[in-house]
Amino acid sequence: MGIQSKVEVHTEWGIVSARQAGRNHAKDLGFGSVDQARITTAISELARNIYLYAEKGEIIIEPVEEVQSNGMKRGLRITAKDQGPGINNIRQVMEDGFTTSGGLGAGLPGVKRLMDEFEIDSQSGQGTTISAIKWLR
Amino acid sequence: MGIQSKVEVHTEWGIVSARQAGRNHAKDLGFGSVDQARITTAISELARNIYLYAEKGEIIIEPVEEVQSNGMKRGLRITAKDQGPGINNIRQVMEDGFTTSGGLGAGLPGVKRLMDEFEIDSQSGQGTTISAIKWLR
Amino acid sequence: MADSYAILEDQYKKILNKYLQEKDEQGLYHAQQFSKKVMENQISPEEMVSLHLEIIEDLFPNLPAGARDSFEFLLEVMIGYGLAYREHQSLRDRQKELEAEINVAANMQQTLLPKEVPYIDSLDIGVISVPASKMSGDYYHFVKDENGCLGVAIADIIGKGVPAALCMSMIKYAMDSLPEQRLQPGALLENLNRVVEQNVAANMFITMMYGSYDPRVHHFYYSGAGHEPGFYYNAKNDSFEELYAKGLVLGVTREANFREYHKKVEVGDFVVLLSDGVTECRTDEGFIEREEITNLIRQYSHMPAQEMVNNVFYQLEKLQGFQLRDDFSLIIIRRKV
Amino acid sequence: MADSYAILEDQYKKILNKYLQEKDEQGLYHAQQFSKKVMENQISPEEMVSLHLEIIEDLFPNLPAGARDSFEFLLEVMIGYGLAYREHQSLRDRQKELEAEINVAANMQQTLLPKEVPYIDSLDIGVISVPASKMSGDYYHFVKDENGCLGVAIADIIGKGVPAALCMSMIKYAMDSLPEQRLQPGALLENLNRVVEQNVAANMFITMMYGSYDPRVHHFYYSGAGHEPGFYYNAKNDSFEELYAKGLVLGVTREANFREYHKKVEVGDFVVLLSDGVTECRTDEGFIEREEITNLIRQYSHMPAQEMVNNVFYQLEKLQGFQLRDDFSLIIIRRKV
Ligand SMILES: [Mn+2]
Ligand SMILES: [Mn+2]
Ligand SMILES: [Mn+2]
Ligand SMILES: [Mn+2]
Repeated sequence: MGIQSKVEVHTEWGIVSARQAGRNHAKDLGFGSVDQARITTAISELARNIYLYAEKGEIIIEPVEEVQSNGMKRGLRITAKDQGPGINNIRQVMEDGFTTSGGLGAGLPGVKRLMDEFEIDSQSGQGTTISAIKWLR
Repeated sequence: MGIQSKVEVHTEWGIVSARQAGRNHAKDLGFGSVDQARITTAISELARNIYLYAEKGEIIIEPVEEVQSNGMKRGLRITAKDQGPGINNIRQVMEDGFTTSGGLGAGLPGVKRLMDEFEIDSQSGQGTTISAIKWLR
Repeated sequence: MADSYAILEDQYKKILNKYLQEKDEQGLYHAQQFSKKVMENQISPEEMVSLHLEIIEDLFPNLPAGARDSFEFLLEVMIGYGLAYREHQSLRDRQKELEAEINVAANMQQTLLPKEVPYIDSLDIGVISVPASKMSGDYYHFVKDENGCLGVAIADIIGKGVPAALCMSMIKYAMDSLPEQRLQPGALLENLNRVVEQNVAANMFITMMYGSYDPRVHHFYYSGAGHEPGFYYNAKNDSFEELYAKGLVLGVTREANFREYHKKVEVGDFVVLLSDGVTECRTDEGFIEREEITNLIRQYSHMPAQEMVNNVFYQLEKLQGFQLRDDFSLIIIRRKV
Repeated sequence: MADSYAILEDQYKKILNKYLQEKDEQGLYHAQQFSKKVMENQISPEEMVSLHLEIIEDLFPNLPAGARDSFEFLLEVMIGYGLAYREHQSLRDRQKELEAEINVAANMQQTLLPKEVPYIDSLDIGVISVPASKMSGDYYHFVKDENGCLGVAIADIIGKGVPAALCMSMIKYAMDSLPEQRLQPGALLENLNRVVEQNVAANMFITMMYGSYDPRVHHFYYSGAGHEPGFYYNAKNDSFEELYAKGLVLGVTREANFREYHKKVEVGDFVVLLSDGVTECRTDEGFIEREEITNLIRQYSHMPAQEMVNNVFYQLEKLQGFQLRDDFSLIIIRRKV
């Protein structure tokens, strides 16, 4: 396991720093340029959610490994944590095509698509933790 | 009105010739490169439909003009004619997202989207005539 | 069937190279064919751009460094399109599923309608009911009581589609569970009104006409709940009159009264019951007149009742360019002898 | 709100230029933000690629001619993505319309469920019922008879979505129209079976468990029609046992018999009724075990019944990544004193 990076997000600068940290890790691990762009886009979206809805929180970026029958799987995990208002109806937020925030394909379903694994834990009033992994192919 | 081009389609070469004729007209009329590509794609689709389902037919390409309150509107009309089996259920064929022929966005609804105006006349057993216009902006 | 990314990359390199040498339309036609292929292989647009970039970096080693960087920038922009592209795929799958589901529901709904028209010696009955979309908010119902009397209902739920269909199934079961008394139209509507008022959402209303035909004496009794008036055809005078029944729409108030009307039916006369989808048939020139309907009916009046309703429907469907704007139901009951 | 193409072009030129000078992450962040902006302005992907090309031709006049041609080729490929992109927009609009219709129908369906849990002194009752999609094929029902006995039904229509919802409304009206006798589970299911057999399409089946709780003597009587077994919690031993009732699924044969079972309920004991959406909760590792459900229930058993069912639901929903694969219904009835 490599070192982890933790970036505080409470300004737009924090979003850029989180992206930068993510891109560095992704490059180090050997992700191609499309996957790099996907990972940073996912980080952007998560960090922006924190900035917009929770005011502050943090993004943690860390390399992960998983032992498999045919060797070791390596990847990058992004975790976004905040103590904001939380999400009332996760199922609705995860639904396709119904983000109020403009564009097609955006929002948390977009983050889920950009990454390989996705987990969300949130309850109204108790903050949100989202964790997502991209595996090296 | 400029000269019209008529291309017989009964081989794949016919498709390429029809595209070429369309591109020449489109360039002459002053269409930009994206619109040129759209027009040729529409011609391709129509010519391919003739080739695949009616065996033979023709593509006619001609500049068109329309008098408007604020001057003259100029554009390109593509007409695809065949004496093939015709279309049984036009409403179904024009429905989005349900082309059996693979890709997203393809088929006649795609042609309609690529162009500005679209008309279809077909009855089972009586052949099909499709006419579409792209206007210069 | 799926080609690997490496195979596609190789193909793209070949056709691009050929195009750069020959610069002809055939090359661009290959590009379009390739477009279909990558989409069948679910390559997203940002992957396509990246594939292109890799290849031209190879082909043009002296590409200005800035130009190469600019594509990294473009790639970042294309990611958004990639997301839209993949959302599209899943949306399309979901839509297909939904469509299939509604087809099943529409079939189920058909089973709620009478399987056949009841046979009564002296009567000739025709009925047609066609939904505007897949599911119908019109309903009709026939019942023959122990005295050989024919009960006939025609109803229209205000609204269309799935909600109206749900409401329509309620009406069916409500009618099934009414006490099996003699079929008096007024009393029946009063009962039904109470059920609707209690069970149906406040913003759902149902109009209905209910009639009872006594073939022993050839009297037709009927009451209506805000429903589109039908017609009565008088054979002797070859004339139509309105079959109107005053009454509140079902579900508006708890207690409502429905006046009962009655007609003495002579040989050759017929009763026409319909939903407003027949009379509010809208063409490019606006709604058609009720008189145009009666003219149409008269035109086919020499035919059996079922052929009459079939023909009237075909003519009105054609008038609207084969796109119904409302559910369409038409019933004709003629005294034969 | 919509920016013109010229304004977008100008913005893109600026941020791209800035990026080429500074080559920093902030520049790429701007690219991503720009991506959202062009998509809000419904610029298709091929237009985006063309815009990019125009600008780099401007910035790098010494771009190799072949490189420039290669983008004409790429543009041809991108047209296909542009079509998909615009189909996506229209599909999304249509889906929203359909979704709106189904929302109305789902609200109507909600009105078919009991508005509140009946109050009975000695009992603590919790209930949760959540559809997998918008419309539910699960149904539950409470009724309190003149002796203060509580009748409780839980049913699952085989299938989901709109067709199941249509069927579910039938069950509701069928239950409403049953003669108001004393609620004997076996007899009630026999009656209901006849209604289902007569009225529901041959390929629609309904499983149901019906129970009657007599709070005067604290006996729970129950019968089942092919329904997922519930649980009985014995407080004294802190143990769960199956609440199984043998019986055919409703609608299979015209005449069916349903055995009646019974339990003496002690203080602190509770009855758990559920639909198979609870037990057939599917995770990445396969279906969960029934024991995992009882462990979960035990974990929350110190709470009021409503909080118990809420918490169990939340945990199982989470286990499935917040995507229910089947309608989920869970009822807990606990003897308080
Ligand atoms: Mn209606
Ligand atoms: Mn109507
Ligand atoms: Mn079900
Ligand atoms: Mn189920």
